[in-house]
Amino acid sequence: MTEQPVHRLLGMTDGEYESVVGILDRPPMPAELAMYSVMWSEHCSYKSSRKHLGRFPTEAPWVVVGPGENAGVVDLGDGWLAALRIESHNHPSFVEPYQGAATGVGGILRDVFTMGARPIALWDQIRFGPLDNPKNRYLLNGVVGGIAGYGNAVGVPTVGGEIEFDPGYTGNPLVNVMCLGILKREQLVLGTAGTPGTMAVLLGKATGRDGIGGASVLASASFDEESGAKRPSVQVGDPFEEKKLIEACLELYEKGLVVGVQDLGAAGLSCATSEPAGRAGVGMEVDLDRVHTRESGMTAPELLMSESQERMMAFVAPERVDEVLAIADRWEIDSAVVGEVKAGGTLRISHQGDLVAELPAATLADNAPLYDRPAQRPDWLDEIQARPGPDLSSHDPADLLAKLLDDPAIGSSAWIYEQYDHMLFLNTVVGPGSDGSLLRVKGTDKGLGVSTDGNGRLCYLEPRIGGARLVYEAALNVAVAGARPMAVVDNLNFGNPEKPEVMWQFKESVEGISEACEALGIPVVGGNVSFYNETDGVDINPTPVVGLLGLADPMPQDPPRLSGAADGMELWLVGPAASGNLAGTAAQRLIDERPGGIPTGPDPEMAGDIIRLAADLAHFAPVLHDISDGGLAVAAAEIAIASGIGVVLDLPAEEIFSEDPHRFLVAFHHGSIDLPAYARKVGVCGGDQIVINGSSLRLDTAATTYREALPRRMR
Amino acid sequence: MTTAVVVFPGTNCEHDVVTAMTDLGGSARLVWHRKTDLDSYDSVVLPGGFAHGDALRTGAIARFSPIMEAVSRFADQGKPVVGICNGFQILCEAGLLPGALIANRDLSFICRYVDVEVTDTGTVLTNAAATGQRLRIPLNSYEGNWVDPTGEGRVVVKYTDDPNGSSERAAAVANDAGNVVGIMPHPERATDPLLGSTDGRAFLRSFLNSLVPA
Amino acid sequence: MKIRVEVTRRPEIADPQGTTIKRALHDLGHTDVTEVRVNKVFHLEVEGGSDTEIRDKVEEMCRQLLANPVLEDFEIELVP
Amino acid sequence: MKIRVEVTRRPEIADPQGTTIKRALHDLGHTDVTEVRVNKVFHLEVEGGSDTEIRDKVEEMCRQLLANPVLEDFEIELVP
Ligand SMILES: Nc1ncnc2c1ncn2[C@@H]1O[C@H](COP(=O)(O)OP(=O)(O)O)[C@@H](O)[C@H]1O
Ligand SMILES: [Mg+2]
Repeated sequence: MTEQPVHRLLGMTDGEYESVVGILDRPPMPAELAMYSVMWSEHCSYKSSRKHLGRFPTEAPWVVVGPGENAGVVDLGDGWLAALRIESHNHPSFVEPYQGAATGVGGILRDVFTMGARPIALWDQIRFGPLDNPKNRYLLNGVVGGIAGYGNAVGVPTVGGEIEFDPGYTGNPLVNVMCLGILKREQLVLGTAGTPGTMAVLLGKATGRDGIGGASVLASASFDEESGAKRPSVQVGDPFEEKKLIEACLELYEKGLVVGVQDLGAAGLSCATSEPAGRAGVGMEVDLDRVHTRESGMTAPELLMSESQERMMAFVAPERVDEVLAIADRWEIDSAVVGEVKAGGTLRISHQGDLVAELPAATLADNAPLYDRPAQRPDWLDEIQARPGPDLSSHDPADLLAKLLDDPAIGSSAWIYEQYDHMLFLNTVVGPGSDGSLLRVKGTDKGLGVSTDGNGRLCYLEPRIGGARLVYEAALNVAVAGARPMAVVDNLNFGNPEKPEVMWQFKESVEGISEACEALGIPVVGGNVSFYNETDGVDINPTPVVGLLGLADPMPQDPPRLSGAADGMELWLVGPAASGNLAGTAAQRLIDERPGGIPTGPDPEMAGDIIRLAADLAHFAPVLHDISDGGLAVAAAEIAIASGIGVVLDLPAEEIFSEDPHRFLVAFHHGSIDLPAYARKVGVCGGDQIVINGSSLRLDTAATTYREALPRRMR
Repeated sequence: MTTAVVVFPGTNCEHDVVTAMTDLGGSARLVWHRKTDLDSYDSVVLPGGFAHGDALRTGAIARFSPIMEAVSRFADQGKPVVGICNGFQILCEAGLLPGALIANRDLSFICRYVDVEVTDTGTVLTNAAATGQRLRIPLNSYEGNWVDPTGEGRVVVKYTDDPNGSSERAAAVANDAGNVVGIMPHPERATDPLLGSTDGRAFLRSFLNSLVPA
Repeated sequence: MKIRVEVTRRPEIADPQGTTIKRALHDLGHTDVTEVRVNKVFHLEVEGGSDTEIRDKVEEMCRQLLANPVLEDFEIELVP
Repeated sequence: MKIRVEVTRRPEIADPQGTTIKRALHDLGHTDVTEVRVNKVFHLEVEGGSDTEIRDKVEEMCRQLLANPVLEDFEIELVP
């Protein structure tokens, strides 16, 4: 191997290194180089994406904190706020699925309780290669185990999520997690270091050599055959420590003991010192000898880069420090005063009597490189979009339905969510297994509707339409639970941004999400970007994931449930007539070897009306269900299975498996609900069969197929 | 008539228990595990969660918390002591209930509603239920598989199917006097119609009944 | 002084972990595995005292905490 | 043939369980315990084959299932 300059080993380009020399007006000392390398990594600096993220609409009267802080915060009224954030842990989960997913949960929780909020729920968005490959089964098992192991033990329920399978995820599974917290307005805390004299108190787990270089190496570079060599970076989650940390921090906020708080995630102490100082326009003196460590002999760069989990930095007025330490002690967590805020903007870090870093704090964040990477529409896209859709004429609809119910992405996800505590806190009014989640806010009449949606295949075929449709789907999912869309967070999982085609997919997806948010009048309040999701040069499908929060005020007291259908109820379809276009649908994935065509685009105006209508209907309709994967046939079958009653459908052929956007089903007794003129009756509930235009499937067979689709593949 | 709901580091169902008991007209307060007396309380609940992160064995470390001596005295005096889920595990480790809880038969965490049947109404947790009464309440555990090498444990609530391998399909177990009961599923999660079931009320009502001085 | 403590589950008590692992090994083709039991081993580092004193101390730790007498036996070994 | 496999977490990887147990032992007054690590031990019973064959088989089982190569090392011992 040839000698490499250190900055390159740390993932820094020569140009970036030169910028550091320019800022410091001298070559950096090792600890300084370590700090710049992690803070300027793709994962921490968003250097390839920042330019495009500016496109998102981020303003609305109810936004309290927009993108840029640890989590977005919106106003729910009556003094209540909600904090929301989504995060990816894709590469760590491939290296070690259990710990990778577990530490992903730990990280997203810290982003939310850093804001002063109590985390009340989690959602997971997970994507794997097909389950006939044992490696993918191992990964799914490990990831679900890790989310369960951490989430259950830390005491925050995982109330929903989504799962998708595609060969492209075999070498690069996607593991995203979203967390929602609530807080009273006066408890809001920001990631600021405060004024000179403020003390920096490090709380939580002892620092070890965990994940050294994780940010720059693991999250920001692609996998190749050598990825085995990156393994020493694996971190182990400790939900017990995090639980104590949550309770201790919440007590600090309640007692008004902190000026600001910053969690230690990727880039550890480098970030937790420089970012809060930068935000407050101050400097800081930090003594690394005071940091409590798990291992002996750690060097300054190691201490600054360590990604040891379950740590928080609290900024505390000097006269309150003793109280803070006493609370930490009572919750049985370790704490140490490691620094003091100084005027002037310089971050000075010492270790064993030596000054190891002396740099302008704000430059670690503010002077990070910004790339305007070339973007170009892939030349293979024309050919793919020109492909004809699947031909369903030779398929019996009931047969096709049976096959769709056996698709592990469509069949019940109970195998997953029954491993998660999804009921803790007594807020879960509508839990996993339906559309959006509905959580009550105790002590108020309010409910929070939440949905997360992604669809790599749609975005592969047409990223702008795909991106927009995710927003409409999520919005409708919360609407059928009675909530009105309020804010969005996004997680942008893409391939290698150094490829113009990937950059184009990225840009287009951002555009689609932005257009849909604008049409619905909802802001993006936070997000995350994960690039370099590729294996051996092959990129994953572009996979943006949208998490949407809606407010139901008041919350329906008897919200619609999939299980609410009864004998004799009519089933109506609300939404535009199906176009007959099956591009990107589950039916296409079943029949054609490869996806093709251009998916149906949304009708923004009509979508808005339909979403409002659904949220209104949720106050009295017994069953509402949006139409997504598998189309009307699957949606109706899910109602039939959950309610234990058959259904007879009679509808135009192109309606059966269409996944055209913003359409939903409603079931009710004849005459009990008035619907707009564009709604159409499509069936009647009753019997013990699912009948589609005369072809039928037994309800009990359908139910077994649906329940077993995932577990039978995992045995 | 106030119930002490004990909080160990890692406990997470304490607020849910207080909410459910308060909704049913009871009065409950949180008590930190380092407290040493329970003099101002009439009954104790050890709620669910992961005390000490379930390190070593569930409940193994919690049983040494200072509060546990007071809980033992309480139990000896015949006052009501109930452990839910992790609380059940702690009571077994402390020797206040027979047997021990090990990993579920299929080695997976189970969070779902289960059907149970009350088989013995002579305890502080079942006196308001009828023998043979069937109830639907949420289970939420990894170590819910009760083993009883002596074969003498008093099973007071049974699963109607066998979700986790528990001996005698035990969902709840009592001491001989019936004042100490451990239950694996969570009655406090089934007390509000908005959340799907109110069957847990039968257990919590029993508990509140048992507080009324004879 | 280094001490090794192995805690074994009594044979008459179910061992779901052992059972599951045996099944998984069979699924992987290792059908010649006829029995799997899983135990815990603690490696302790204890300061001060003679061998007998240390052994006594560790025995106390086992009886108090490290093993559950309802389910488990233990074995202590001083590592030279 | 009886085989004993001890699976150890690599020393540089955090062992939260060991830390919690150590804290509990200290609380119980055993403050002379300076280190606790927790490992898993598998006792297998495997039929047929020579010692070398069996050792090879078990090594494969370890790599496939019993140990997680990212976090753990393993040690195989044939028990006479
Ligand atoms: N990975 C998962 N974890 C938890 N719940 C899941 C997961 N995947 C799916 N679910 C739940 O299953 C239900 C159906 O999911 P999905 O088909 O993605 O819904 P939709 O099409 O309405 O967005 C939802 O309630 C969802 O929360
Ligand atoms: Mg839906």
